[in-house]
Amino acid sequence: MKTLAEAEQEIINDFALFDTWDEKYQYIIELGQQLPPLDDKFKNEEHKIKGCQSSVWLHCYRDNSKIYFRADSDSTFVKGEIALLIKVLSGRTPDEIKNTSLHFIDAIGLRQHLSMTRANGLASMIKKMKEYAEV
Amino acid sequence: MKTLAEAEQEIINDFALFDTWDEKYQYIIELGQQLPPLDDKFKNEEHKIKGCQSSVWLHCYRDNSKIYFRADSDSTFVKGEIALLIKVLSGRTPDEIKNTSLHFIDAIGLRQHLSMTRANGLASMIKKMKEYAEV
Amino acid sequence: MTAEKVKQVSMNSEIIRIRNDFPILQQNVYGKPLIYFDNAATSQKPRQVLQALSEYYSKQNANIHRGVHYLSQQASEMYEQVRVKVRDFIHARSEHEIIFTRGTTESINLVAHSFGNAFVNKGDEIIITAMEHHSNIVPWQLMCETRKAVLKVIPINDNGELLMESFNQMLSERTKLISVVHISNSLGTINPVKQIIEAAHQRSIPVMIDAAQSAIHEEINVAQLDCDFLAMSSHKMLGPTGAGVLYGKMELLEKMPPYQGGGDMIQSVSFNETTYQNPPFRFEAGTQNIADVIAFGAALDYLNALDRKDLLRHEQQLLQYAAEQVQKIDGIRIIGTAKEKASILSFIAEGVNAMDLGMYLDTQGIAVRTGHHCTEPVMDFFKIPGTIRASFLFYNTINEVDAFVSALEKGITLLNKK
Amino acid sequence: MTAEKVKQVSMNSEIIRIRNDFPILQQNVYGKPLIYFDNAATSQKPRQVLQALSEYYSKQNANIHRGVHYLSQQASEMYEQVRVKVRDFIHARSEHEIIFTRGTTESINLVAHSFGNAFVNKGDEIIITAMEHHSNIVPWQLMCETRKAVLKVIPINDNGELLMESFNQMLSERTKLISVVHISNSLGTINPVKQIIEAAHQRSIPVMIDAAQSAIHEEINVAQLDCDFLAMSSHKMLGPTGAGVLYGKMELLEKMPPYQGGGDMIQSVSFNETTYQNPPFRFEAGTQNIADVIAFGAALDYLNALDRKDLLRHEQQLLQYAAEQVQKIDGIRIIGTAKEKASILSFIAEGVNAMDLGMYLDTQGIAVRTGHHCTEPVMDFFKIPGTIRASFLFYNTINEVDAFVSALEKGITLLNKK
Ligand SMILES: Cc1ncc(COP(=O)(O)O)c(C=O)c1O
Ligand SMILES: Cc1ncc(COP(=O)(O)O)c(C=O)c1O
Repeated sequence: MKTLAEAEQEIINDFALFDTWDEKYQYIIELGQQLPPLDDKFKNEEHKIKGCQSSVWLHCYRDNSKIYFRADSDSTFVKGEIALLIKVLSGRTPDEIKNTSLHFIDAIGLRQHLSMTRANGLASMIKKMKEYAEV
Repeated sequence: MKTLAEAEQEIINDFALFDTWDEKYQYIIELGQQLPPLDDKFKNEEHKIKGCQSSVWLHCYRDNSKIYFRADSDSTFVKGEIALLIKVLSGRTPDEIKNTSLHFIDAIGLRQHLSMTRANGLASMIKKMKEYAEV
Repeated sequence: MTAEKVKQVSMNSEIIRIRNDFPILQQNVYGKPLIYFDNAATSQKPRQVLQALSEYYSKQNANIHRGVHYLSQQASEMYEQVRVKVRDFIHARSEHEIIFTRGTTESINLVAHSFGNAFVNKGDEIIITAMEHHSNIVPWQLMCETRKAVLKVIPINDNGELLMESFNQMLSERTKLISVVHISNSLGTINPVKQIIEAAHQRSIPVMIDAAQSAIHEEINVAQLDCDFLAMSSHKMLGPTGAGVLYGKMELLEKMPPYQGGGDMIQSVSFNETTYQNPPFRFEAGTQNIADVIAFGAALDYLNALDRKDLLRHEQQLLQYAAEQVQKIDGIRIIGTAKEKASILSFIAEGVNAMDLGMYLDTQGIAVRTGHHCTEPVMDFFKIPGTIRASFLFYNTINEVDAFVSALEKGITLLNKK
Repeated sequence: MTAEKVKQVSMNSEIIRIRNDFPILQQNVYGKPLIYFDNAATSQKPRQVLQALSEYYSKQNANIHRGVHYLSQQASEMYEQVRVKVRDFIHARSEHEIIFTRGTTESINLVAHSFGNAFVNKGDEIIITAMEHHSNIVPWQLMCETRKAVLKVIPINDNGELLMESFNQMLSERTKLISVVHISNSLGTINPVKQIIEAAHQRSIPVMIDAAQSAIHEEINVAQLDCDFLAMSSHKMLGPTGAGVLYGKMELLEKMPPYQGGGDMIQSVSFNETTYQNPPFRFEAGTQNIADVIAFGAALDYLNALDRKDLLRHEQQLLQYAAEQVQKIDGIRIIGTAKEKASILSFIAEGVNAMDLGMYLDTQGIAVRTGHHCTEPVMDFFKIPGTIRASFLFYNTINEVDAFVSALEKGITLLNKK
């Protein structure tokens, strides 16, 4: 498995192929469409992160002192974001998760779109993931 | 005695001699300094018109179906304004007072200074004078 | 050319002329011409408004009302002149019935607080509708909690129209105030406010109108409507953010206690007794948003110089054309199909998340709004999480609608791929 | 040239450079160069602030926080960036402790209302001072009336300084909040707020600071002061009218109920139950004054780029020089002679009406303020109807003070003629 830094770099390289927001958007939608579905039993209030315009269900679990994430959303775009976060964060140690600044979000030039903190749940999602790593 | 219209015209002519606000101001101050003092017995709460920055004591009386005004203020400038109003309004019939629009105030080009409605009591003073004519 | 055609062409050239006054409409977004269909959220501003702001700050800026110096007198005069302009714009009897606020939200909060304190007691009722903006819900909820009053809600039908029968049954001696949105920001419905006011006045119940949306589209005539309060926002009617209006009938305003305390709203302050100014000043505490009120005046001048009836017709054409075209797309359902509608088009696309589609439109330089539009109860009624809303103003064009519809089709196809 | 002299000369050229940024200062009034000494009422604005306004309206204008389109995202980002700028400007821990309001008056009303509802009960006490601006008196009077609490007032001495002993004796378990002006707008007194806060905190009493005047002159450090609330106005610190700040400690803000209800401050609205956002959003209902907040950010940038310590020294020189010169004039009495004073000079001239003299200065193009300056209790204390107030900001010059003093002499002579 790639390191966290390698995973981030790979995403950055992928996005470097696209010039426009249009292309990046379509790529994220594709990632979203490909995200493996979350087991229905996790799609409940307990696992829900409410954004203003979309909902995310996040399931975190530990295995062998690594942390794994699975998630789903009613928005395909948010599912694309989830796919990116899972690529970078899932299967890492708690320390790795706690310490990363997720600089790829800035580096792929989508900060303004991905960080609409109050419109979609990305920020809350990252917060939840980091909290899980703290426990 | 001059008619109301003549009195207004005279004031307009007087002010036509001055180009600047500076000169007009000084002339009004002079008028204020020359205003005959109001009998102290009228300087009480009953006769007071409170502006935000100066007080006016207004005494109205009727004689022979004409209305007369006497007034005083703690501001010399306001006394100058009073002098102008008395020149135009004092000794007139109730109808004359009710019907005049006091167009001289605009015509002498001092509207902005004389109509600081909330700073000095000019507007309230005119209102009171007109009210007295209504009774 | 037919007369109709001539009219259309001259309308087009009028729209082009108007568009030239709006610097932002000349902009590209992601290299594509901006198509701004988010007018119900906020309108764009003509350069005349921007100039009014710059001019004011470059030539008159001063604090108002008590200053004896030139700048302060100029500024006071300009500020008070806008009160007169607003009076004329909404046909109020007196400029003293015009209170400047931050916007519709604050106007409603002011009434909820001050009217509530003066007139609302335990068990009294306030009536609103099921299609209110949160700004015409939450202030009443807060007030009803404090005053132990009850909030009643006029229900709507599947077209997004008020059930007037229910409304009529709701009226009683306990009803203390009715507050109704004139044009719904999420459905576009134009409510029969005149009828509501007449019914209410038969029982001497005052009515407040939320004119946040209507003030830019319709001619507002408070004398004819005979409404008791009316609220609007400068930013939705070509003016700057941070300014708004509360109109209130003097008979009511006079009886209402102050809302905020501070400079300028007092007659006299002492630690024993403080007395307040008459309306409107009683309700304008502290330094007002002088510059924006003055620039709002420039927006009113701009609106007054237009042929608003013609422009309204143009907006209605945009609405009808857009509705027709959008409905041709598979799976699209329009939310809000009232008979009387303003140029606001809300819809959902089956199986497609509204935000995803809104973002796709954004990639094409098209600005629409998605979500609940601050009317969650409307979404709950229609059992949907939100809609996509395209809201048109007179500076929009049929060509823009075409571009929008074609982007919509592409977006839906893309998002439906699984 | 001595080092001192060199410094002075370079200061002068710095002032000239700064003055060039303020379009209004280039103006003539009645054919005379404007001398603007009414800075305590409102400051003038540099062109950078006007540009920020025009730019915003020409390039980004949109409603914020929920929009998925380009303009809305730009506008939201810019708006929220100013929150961060304010955080840094006043050294707050978190930008979530920064609430945007219309200005100081609204900030104080917000605290009076929400803190009052959360924490103040019958018989509780609120402490203010005898030198407060009406905006820091009336909100507490209104709140004390509603909550049946008692308003206590720290007295002042003949220099216009707080009687700290009285203050210390006033503190008790009943004290729920202390609200104190940092710099008096009518006396110029700089209050020992740090000392007040320390004394209050020993009894766990929160303290609110009215920084309306101080924010432009002093460096505000809420971390060091450890104040619990702080209010300021954009328009007094080079920014536009209609914007202001409330700083509050998160521990307190979290416990306070909303002030106004409306869009954007809610988590979820239904007719059964409405829930609210966390601070700061809970306290920002409806469309905010987006453009002016962004332009306020430009004002902060402008201030940050200056050497404020040097400029403060310059202001102090203006104050001292003006006080010296004015006192040489027969019959002039300075009101407000505290040891610690900001560049605000209030005085009366014996036998001369303050407004008359202010108007005379106006004829000479000199803008000062006359009257009670929204501090009637101060005037009552000194048994005077009002003062003439010249308030200096760093863009003022010694030459302007000279012109002012000489006009003052002429005006007094003219008005003393009988
Ligand atoms: C000390 C003080 N407090 C409060 C205020 C009120 O500020 P604003 O009018 O900007 O709300 C002012 C200014 O007028 C002031 O000088
Ligand atoms: C119908 C309606 N009412 C009230 C509001 C609130 O207006 P503002 O946010 O300008 O205070 C809006 C706009 O957002 C609206 O559309």
